[in-house]
Amino acid sequence: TSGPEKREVTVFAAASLKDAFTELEKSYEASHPGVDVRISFGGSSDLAQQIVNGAPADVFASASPSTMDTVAKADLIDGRAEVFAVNTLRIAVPQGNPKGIRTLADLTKPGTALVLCAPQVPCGAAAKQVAMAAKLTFKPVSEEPDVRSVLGKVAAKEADAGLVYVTDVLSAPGKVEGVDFPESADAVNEYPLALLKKTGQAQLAREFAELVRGQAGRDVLTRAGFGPP
Amino acid sequence: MTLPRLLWVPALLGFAVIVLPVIGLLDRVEWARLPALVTSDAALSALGLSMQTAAMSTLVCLLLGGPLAFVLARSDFRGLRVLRSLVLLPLVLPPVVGGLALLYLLGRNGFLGQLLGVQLPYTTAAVVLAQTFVAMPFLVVSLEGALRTAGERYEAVAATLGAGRWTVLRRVTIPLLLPGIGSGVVLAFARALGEFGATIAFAGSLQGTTRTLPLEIYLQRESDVDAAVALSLLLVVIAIVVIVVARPRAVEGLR
Amino acid sequence: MTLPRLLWVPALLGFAVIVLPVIGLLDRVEWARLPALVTSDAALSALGLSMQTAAMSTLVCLLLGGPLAFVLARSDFRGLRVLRSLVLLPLVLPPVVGGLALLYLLGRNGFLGQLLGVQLPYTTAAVVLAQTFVAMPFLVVSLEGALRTAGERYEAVAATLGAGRWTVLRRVTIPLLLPGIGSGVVLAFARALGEFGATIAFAGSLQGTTRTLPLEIYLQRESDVDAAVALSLLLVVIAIVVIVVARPRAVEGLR
Amino acid sequence: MRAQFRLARGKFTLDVELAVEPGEVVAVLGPNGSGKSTLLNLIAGLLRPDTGHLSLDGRDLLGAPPHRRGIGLLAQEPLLFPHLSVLANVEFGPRAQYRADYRETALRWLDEVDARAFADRKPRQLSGGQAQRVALARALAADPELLLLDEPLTALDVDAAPAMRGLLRRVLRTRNRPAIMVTHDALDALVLADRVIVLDAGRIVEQGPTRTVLTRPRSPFAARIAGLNLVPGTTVDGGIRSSAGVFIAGRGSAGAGEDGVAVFSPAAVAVHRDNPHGSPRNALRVRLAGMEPHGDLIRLRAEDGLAADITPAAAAELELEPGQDVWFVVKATEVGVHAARGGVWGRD
Amino acid sequence: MRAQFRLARGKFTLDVELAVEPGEVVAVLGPNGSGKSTLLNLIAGLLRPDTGHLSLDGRDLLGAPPHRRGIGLLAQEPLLFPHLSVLANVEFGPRAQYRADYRETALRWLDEVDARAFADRKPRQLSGGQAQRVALARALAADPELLLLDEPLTALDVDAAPAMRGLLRRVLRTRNRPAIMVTHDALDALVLADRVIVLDAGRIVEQGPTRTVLTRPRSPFAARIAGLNLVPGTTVDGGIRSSAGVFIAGRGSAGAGEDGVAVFSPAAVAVHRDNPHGSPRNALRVRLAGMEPHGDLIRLRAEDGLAADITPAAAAELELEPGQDVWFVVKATEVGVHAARGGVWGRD
Ligand SMILES: Nc1ncnc2c1ncn2[C@@H]1O[C@H](COP(=O)(O)OP(=O)(O)OP(=O)(O)O)[C@@H](O)[C@H]1O
Ligand SMILES: Nc1ncnc2c1ncn2[C@@H]1O[C@H](COP(=O)(O)OP(=O)(O)OP(=O)(O)O)[C@@H](O)[C@H]1O
Ligand SMILES: [Mg+2]
Ligand SMILES: [Mg+2]
Repeated sequence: TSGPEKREVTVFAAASLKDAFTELEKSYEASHPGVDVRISFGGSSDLAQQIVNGAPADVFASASPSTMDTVAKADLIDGRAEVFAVNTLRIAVPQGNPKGIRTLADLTKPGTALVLCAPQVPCGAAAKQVAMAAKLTFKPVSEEPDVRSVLGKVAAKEADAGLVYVTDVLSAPGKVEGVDFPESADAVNEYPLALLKKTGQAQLAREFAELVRGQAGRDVLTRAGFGPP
Repeated sequence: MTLPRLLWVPALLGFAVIVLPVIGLLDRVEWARLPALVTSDAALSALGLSMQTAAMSTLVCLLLGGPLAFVLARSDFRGLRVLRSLVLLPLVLPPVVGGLALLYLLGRNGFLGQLLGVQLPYTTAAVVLAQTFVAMPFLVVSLEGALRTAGERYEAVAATLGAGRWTVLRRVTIPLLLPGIGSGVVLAFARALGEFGATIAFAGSLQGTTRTLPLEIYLQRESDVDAAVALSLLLVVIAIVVIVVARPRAVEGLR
Repeated sequence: MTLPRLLWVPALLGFAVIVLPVIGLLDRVEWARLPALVTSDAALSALGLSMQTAAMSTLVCLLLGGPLAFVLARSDFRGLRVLRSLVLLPLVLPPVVGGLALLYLLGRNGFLGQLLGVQLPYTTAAVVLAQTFVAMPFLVVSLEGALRTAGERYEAVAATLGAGRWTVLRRVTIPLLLPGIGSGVVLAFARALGEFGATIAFAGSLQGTTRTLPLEIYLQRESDVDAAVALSLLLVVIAIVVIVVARPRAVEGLR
Repeated sequence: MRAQFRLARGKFTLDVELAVEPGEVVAVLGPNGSGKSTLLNLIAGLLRPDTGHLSLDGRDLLGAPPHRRGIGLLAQEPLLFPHLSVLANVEFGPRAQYRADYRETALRWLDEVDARAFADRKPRQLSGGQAQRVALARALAADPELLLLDEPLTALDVDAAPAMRGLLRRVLRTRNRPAIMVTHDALDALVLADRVIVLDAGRIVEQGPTRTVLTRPRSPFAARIAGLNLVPGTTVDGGIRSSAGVFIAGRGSAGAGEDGVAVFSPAAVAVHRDNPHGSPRNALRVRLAGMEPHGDLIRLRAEDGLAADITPAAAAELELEPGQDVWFVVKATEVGVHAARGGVWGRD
Repeated sequence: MRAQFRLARGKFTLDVELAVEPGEVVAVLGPNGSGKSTLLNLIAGLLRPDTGHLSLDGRDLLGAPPHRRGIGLLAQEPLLFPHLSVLANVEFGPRAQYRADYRETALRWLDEVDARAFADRKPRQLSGGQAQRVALARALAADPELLLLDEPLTALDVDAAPAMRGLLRRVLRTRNRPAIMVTHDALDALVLADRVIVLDAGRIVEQGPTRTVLTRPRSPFAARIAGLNLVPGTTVDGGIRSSAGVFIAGRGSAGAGEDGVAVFSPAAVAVHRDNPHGSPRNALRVRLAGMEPHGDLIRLRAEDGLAADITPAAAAELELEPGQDVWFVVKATEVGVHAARGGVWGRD
């Protein structure tokens, strides 16, 4: 084939970054004509497994430091991973907040169907942390393996409340409302980003990372609900 | 009738596609940790729940899906083709969406949920229902195929001997169909046992009540991939054993 | 042979279990947004990829799984029962673990991956392979059941007319088995079309290359559950149409 | 039973009307493809007519499903249930009708068809003739109101065929319930049936009492299958005494004192102008009523209805003409003496 | 073909050894369950013997799969492929053997069995007899080295059976390849076979040239199925001229000038001390060689081998004794004249 060589940057990103990174992809491609950004979204641990097993990724944006560690241990990271965003917990309640939940303690009221993440996953670990900080014992009706399942239950009004991330609450306008609580500061979920070794596109990858970390990235991420590192 | 010898080439290839990855998996298992992993509280409770619910839902599939297959294969009315296609719905619906659908229907705000007034989500019954929903088409479709292949000559003979419809069903149709029923039950049981998406969306995940083995595996994977792999192997072994033991020779058919 | 009338009760119940939730789903769809959603770039590209890969992997299933079913149903050697059970492995393995198994086998560090020296993961071929892995048992098991039900009398007749094994296969066995093959293909196609876990684990989720419709639906769910539901309905409609159109009347068998 | 059916199947159309009285046995004859099996399937309810009606003992049956009709069908193929043992196959009917004595009933019928030795076998372990006998036992054990038999004696060997024919005769007589039997063999009709119906191309071309149809067939097909001399009477030792008091020597299995019939082919009748006094036991003095060509033969018909077929050369040599008295000579070995359906024979 | 098989199936054991010469047609007779179908299945390769061997034209076949044997089998059931049209069923054999003219071949055989009208039908749209004819056409169209026929003429009506018998005769003669045919009918053996094998309980109890077995059966079963008078010779108009030059009047379909045989039952032979000069065309002067009881009859045997069965009463009245000259009288209408397997008849 003729024409200029088609260049690609492959980004592996946590599924929760989907909207933000899709927007960043567009602006990157606008400023880099002839470059195609390909993003594979998925669960952070899946992505880490794939990278360890040879996935051709240039950039990895994970939703948890522990999955980034998996990749780091395999000695695949070029330089260091850096946190580029954080996500904090928020109480999600169905639209109109039928049970009138105002504080974290309200979640322990009898008759309140509470749904949490399981402690094995980051959002569950965070929930456990805030509970400890607030000296509360939650009695969830279900411990979901991912945060979207929690949100799904609340959005379907099948749960009276759930602990999810700020970004999740923003993604379901008109279905769930968020209730802030001060203890959320005790459990901040960090999103690290790393460049990977042995990529043919180190320069392009670096420029994408800079875009994410820079002001444009900041704006997009903030709109999606992420906090600054 | 012996088989064309060349047929063994694709057959072995097909077998390799199925078995090689699993062997690759075996290679990764940390055997030393295995005993502790599979005897953990969480694993055992998940395993027990899985067996119980999968057996239940297979039974429900058989009791409801069996008759459905008969109706689809043996009756003749307008719209039968459409009906037959609708049965495939759960097959193509992403399981999570299927679970959501169940939630919308039977949740406390759902149409039927309000009508019946029972709280189904977050209960073991919900797990069974979710599994039934996804597994039923497997039983129906494979049984229907077998019914069509078998034809109905013997049923006609039985009727002329004075056998009522139930007697014909019980003593002629079903025995002649055993191989097909066996296949259908195996498929449905396996699908129910492996069910994840619909369960999580409809029934949630609480240890001892709704957290089946696939859910436990999914969770484990977040923190420890190797543990998850080991647990899956447990699931596989158990399933195979159950199927081999529960599939009586009779099901292998009349040759 | 008419059916016992009472059989309609469980049949209708079974049908309700399958169809009611989907109707509940229809109720929730925001029809106004549907056209835009369904015609979005991402949705269309995912849909195209899904159709293509599901068709491919169904074909592979047929070409490899068909012969495998024959061998399992028609040969007789020690260890056949074990082989038959092993075929069920992908059925019970959680799909994500199945994907991991493929990754371990064919990834850069995998045994076969190093041997073959090709980069399979993250290509469309990987999607096809993942789908084939999960869908194959459906074809094999339902075809095997049909083979057993059909017996081999006509094959013997064909042989005495001088027909070689291939001719017998092509002109007698396969035509007589069409209903069973039809069921098997439908099950395999549906399973491939709905495949999610193994694909995301093995092939990743790159738009246009490996992001099939179920993966797109999963992603959509991250930002907008309702959009995901709408997309699933698209998937369902497409699948049903494909199956209804592609299942010729011949497959419905000789009555 | 009264039935009237019209059914089009492709180019073939069946259009028949028939009645079978209680206790009557009707034989259906006809060429291949004339609609005999179709007719039985319609009566049994395995096929639905385009139009028609069907009643048995006054009950209207056309809407009834097969198992409610009380009609049993022994089909042209044995179709034994492959998953059941021979015994279970024969038990099937009585069990389906919740009869407590199904085991004894089945064993009795297996004995009757001489198949008890196979009781524990699976059908695929039987030979063709054995399977046919078991199928017969199964049909009889179900003991239906109306029994339909589609070529029940095919595939049987020279010993089994007469044995099964004898069994059927006994059964049909003692049951005193109607039956319809399809056959290609005039002997079956003769021994078993009161009345014969001849089908051709889906229509009844001839029907009447067995004796009339077999002796004076009007349709070409019946003529080819039959055309026999029948002399009814009472069986005596070594032959039969006709109603007119004439003794006819013959051979057969009928016991003495039964209603019976002597059967011999017109071709077996030798014609003499004088009594030849040879080995033949039967020399009957008759008056010639007519002579007509019969294929490439001449059929001589006597005033009492007996017929003799001789070659034209023989006819010429004997200078025969109607009104003449001649001797009809038949060897006893050529005369079959069969017990015939009692009473009914007197009808025509 | 030479074959030797031993096969135990449950309580039944088949243990036979047989040879069929090129071009020879062998009829297998025997009671139900005697192992006839089992034998054919073994030869065709659908069953494997416990021990044995099989060769055809010197090729060892026991290890060969059925389709490599060049052996065709018309089984006891028609088993037409249900998914193929009648024409495609008959084309199946020629196509499987990659013959280019499969269409013409199939149509020709359909014509031969008078089934061309059904060419486009599916087997389920055929009557029993029609299906049997199509199955015969299918088996013949495959044109195997060795043809095995398991009761090929069952389910046929009175017109079709002789027509198919005639067809088989023509085919088997022109093919000049061996064939083995199972039948329950002596006439089939007579018309079609050079040699007869009688099976009983899995063993060959009798075998020999058709004429010998049918006229002088040694096994009880063969005696019951046959026991005929056969006079070989050359067919002439209206009968046959025996090798001894005697004309015997008879009826049949054979043209003049063929090798043929006149067949009549001993029961049809009347015995007179003087020539009776009646209608019977055939009066043969013979010298009595012996008298023996035959069932409840007396069988008279003449020095030239002809037999007559008469009742003891007749024998007593005629005061017969060996050495005496008597007239054996048979009506021409009782004598069947059949073309017989040419040449081979002279063998015994
Ligand atoms: N499904 C069908 N479609 C069209 N024609 C059919 C169908 N079934 C049967 N026929 C035709 O109907 C006619 C009657 O068939 P039937 O089986 O009743 O004949 P039969 O008298 O029993 O003959 P046989 O003596 O050969 O058993 C035949 O000519 C047959 O070809
Ligand atoms: N699979 C089997 N297992 C045990 N016995 C069998 C099996 N198949 C056949 N037999 C027995 O073998 C014997 C021979 O059967 P075969 O079918 O060869 O008889 P046949 O001579 O063809 O009889 P027919 O005239 O009734 O067709 C029979 O007694 C039968 O019961
Ligand atoms: Mg018929
Ligand atoms: Mg046989």
